[in-house]
Amino acid sequence: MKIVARHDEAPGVKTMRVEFQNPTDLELFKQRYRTGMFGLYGVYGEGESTFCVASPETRNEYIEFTFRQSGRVTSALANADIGDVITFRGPYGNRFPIEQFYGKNLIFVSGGIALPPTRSVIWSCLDQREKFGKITIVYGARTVADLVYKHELDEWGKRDDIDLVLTVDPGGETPDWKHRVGFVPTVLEQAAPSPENCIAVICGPPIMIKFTLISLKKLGFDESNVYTTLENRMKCGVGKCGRCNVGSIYVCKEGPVFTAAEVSRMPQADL
Amino acid sequence: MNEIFEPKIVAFVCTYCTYAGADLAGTSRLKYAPNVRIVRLPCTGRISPMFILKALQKGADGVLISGCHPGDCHFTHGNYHARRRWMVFRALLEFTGIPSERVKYSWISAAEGGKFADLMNSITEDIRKLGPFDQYNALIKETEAPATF
Amino acid sequence: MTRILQSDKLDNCVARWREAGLTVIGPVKNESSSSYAAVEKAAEFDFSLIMPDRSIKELFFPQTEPMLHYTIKKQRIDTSDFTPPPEKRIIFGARPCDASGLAIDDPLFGWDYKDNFWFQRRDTTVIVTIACTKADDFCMCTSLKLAPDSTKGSDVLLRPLQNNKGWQVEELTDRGRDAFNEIADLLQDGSGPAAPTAVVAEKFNLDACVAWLQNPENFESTFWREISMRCIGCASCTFLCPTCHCFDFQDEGDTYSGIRRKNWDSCSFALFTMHTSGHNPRATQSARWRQRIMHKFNYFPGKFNVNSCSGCGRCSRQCPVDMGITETLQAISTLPS
Amino acid sequence: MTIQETYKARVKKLLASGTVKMVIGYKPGTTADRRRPHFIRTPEEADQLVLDSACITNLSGYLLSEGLLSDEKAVAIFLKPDGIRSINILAAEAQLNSEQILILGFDSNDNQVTALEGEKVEEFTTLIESIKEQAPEALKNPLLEQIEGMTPKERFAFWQGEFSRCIKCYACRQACPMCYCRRCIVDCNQPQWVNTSSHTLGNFEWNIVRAFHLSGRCVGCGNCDRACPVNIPLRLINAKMAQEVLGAFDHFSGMSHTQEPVLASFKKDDSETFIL
Repeated sequence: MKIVARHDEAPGVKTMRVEFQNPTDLELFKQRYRTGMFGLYGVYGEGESTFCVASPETRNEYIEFTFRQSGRVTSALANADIGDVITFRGPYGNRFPIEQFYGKNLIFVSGGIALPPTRSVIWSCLDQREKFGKITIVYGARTVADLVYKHELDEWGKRDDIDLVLTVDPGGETPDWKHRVGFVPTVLEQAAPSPENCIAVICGPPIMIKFTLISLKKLGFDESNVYTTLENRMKCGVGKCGRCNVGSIYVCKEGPVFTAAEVSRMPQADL
Repeated sequence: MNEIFEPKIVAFVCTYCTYAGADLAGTSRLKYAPNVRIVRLPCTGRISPMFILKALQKGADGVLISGCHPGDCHFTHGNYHARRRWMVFRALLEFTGIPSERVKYSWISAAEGGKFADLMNSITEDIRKLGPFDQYNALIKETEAPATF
Repeated sequence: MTRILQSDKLDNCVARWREAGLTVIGPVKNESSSSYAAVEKAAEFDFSLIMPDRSIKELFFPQTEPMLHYTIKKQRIDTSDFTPPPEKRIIFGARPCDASGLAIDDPLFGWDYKDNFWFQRRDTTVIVTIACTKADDFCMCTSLKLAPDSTKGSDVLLRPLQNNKGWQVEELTDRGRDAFNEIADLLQDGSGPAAPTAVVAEKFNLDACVAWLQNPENFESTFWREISMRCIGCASCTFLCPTCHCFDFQDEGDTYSGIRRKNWDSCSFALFTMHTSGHNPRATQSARWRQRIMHKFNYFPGKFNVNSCSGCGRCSRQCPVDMGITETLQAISTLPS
Repeated sequence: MTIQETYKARVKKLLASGTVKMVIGYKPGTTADRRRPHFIRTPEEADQLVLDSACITNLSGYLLSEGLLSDEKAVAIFLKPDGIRSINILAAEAQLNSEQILILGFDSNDNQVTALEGEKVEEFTTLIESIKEQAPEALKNPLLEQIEGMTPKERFAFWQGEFSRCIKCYACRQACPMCYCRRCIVDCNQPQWVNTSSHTLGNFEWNIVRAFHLSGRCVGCGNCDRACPVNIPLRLINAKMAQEVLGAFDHFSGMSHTQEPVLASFKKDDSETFIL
């Protein structure tokens, strides 16, 4: 796949837009891709890395993905420039059952670099805005600089059909930061969305997910109305290599999208 | 079959002495064998045995490691540390069957452009006589071959 | 009617199979180590081994295997896939536990995406198993509801004769029959008495263990920490195991050309599950040992309806610190579920 | 009383009095000739303790188990002279505080176990010095000499044959008390110096790198050799390196807990006959 655009989101975090070079591959992708799925992005000579597809199924002409540069593969990806070719294997995994969200209020909660999977759901919904009720987005990062998709956050903030709540961890604010300061679960509780006819989609680091689930429970959310994606380390993507196992679940096959009810049945210590 | 074997030699050199020596060889218009690829490092103390293994892994027929004479190190004693390391690593390579003729060590100062040129010539000649490192190359070939079972 | 293959005819059989284009593989011991390896003559076989040090797995799922070759040129990348060698093979003298190990892994490599590297080898290989007449302290097939003369995964089962001069031939599959038709004239009709199969003591009560493992309350039991305290975190148990199947991909090469390889990997390595963020779902050795046991006796059977253990005992036999499945399950058997 | 019983009584006393929080020793294994590492935390657990000539594993690596020594409480451990030397190295390399370690020393010769006098690592200095004196003889090995007598081609072929069996299970590394790196060089992939695949080339590189990292540090306990599931004679290559540093730098690993690591120190007059 060819890189057609790249964008620096935050220190070490980049977003790439890639397009298929082969029309039949594009057709296959269009048939198969649904919001929530992931893929393995690779550079020959370095290897493959797993990230979610950050672009929604409503925009399936291309793939966008966001990653933090930290290892061998992500460094190679980060060094790739517009026009360079990278590999993509996928899409794999299951999807968010978006049609089940029709007519409901939605709340998206995410933290740090975990906005990309949420973002693909957000855009899937925004592209058919009329089908949903109230949309609330709670997004936080460690510092202002660590917020990703800043341009889209601006866009969402300006729309009056989205309730956007931004926060940074205490100490991460800049003097001109106009939004909240505090950890995501706390801010979520302050925002106090009504659990009535509402679906929550959460994604973030394991520790944030843990406390956000507690907060949502406090607010009265039912576990079956809370969705999350488990981004485990993966290599094969087809339920063989064994590293994404959580209990008997192959996250790459049966996930990565789970309801909080499903997650609570998994062995918690192995998450 | 009269083709002359042109060995590939990788030289890891310290920037303060040997690299300057190589520079001097160049500016003095001394001609020496073009078989040597120079990798410049801050100090011989930085030359990890990993580099030698990597060079062999990538198909080098010989490796040269060179730096400042003892006492001349820009960092006062980087080359003393290196010397011990080489001593041990050399014995290890020999014991595992990687001939010491293929991995050579030298001191070349910034003033020894002539020594640099001579050494490059003699090492190239020596390794040309030894021929390609067939045993190691066979291992490299094996990694590129399809599974046999 | 039973047929007999006499030991002194084996060399002819090997020659005949080789003429027919089969690679003949069997248990071979050199000075320090043993494995299933290709032979040219029957004399190279060593049937006296309890079992080779290395399991049969590596003949179907090699420790390292090239997957694809890439070359990067200006404006284009070419790739070509490797395929497993097409040669037909016959493995003569496999142990029943090894053969069942292969059958156990079939559903894993077959679900969802069918792994051609595994199945092409499975399809071109005839497995001739010899029932065990001796066992050691580590053998535990009977505890896994298998036996020293299990037929699972085998194409032909041979039972050693009491006089030690041959084997009773029991053909189990068409593939096995074809291979033995090739040498039909070297077989004899009739049946001598078979040597008694090895007695393998039952070491633990599998059902009780599985019940304990399935109880979610036991997941965070202190038992796991106690039992795995001396585990040093190497992978010899997983790599020698005939059913452990985890792997890794590695690219070897440079920006011009190289090879993507599939290598064995192990759940006992700390880096196996490590996330980019530094978070490690299985951060301790006890969590990793728990995963191995749970995966074999709880998760895998939950998915594929079969325990991922064939009872060969290599994990305990070769463990540097004398741990293993046997000890763990024995200890679990004594715990209240 | 046998040595085993004497030590058992001592272990119980140490634990009962709270002098140490744990004793690392041996207990019976699956078969009669096997011993398992045994972590004794209560006097009752000491009943299982075994001390005989089958206790050969060097247990010192367990001292570096995460969190074990971080509370600064004392731990007692059964060690043979090679194990005591590894404590010295670990202390010299700042991996542990030797003050925290109480040594229950023993040695076995001809199936006879003898107790070694002393508790603190310094008390064994004379013993280690005498081992050093015997080292040139003790490190000799017929196979080693045979390999040294080979041509480079033959040596390469010999090791190629041995290393081709390696399955990269890293049992050698994990069993070695000296291999304590949080992240081993083979697990570092930027850049990937050593091929992680276990083809012969990758195996060759891995074993060379490990031998180099153990040069002047290996105490010859044989843990790696015994752990290897495919029986590669790893002990030979380490013994060869031990001979080399002994001959070249008069360095014998694990002499004291303040000994300078051989490759992190130098003398101005180190031999350099091989340098052009």
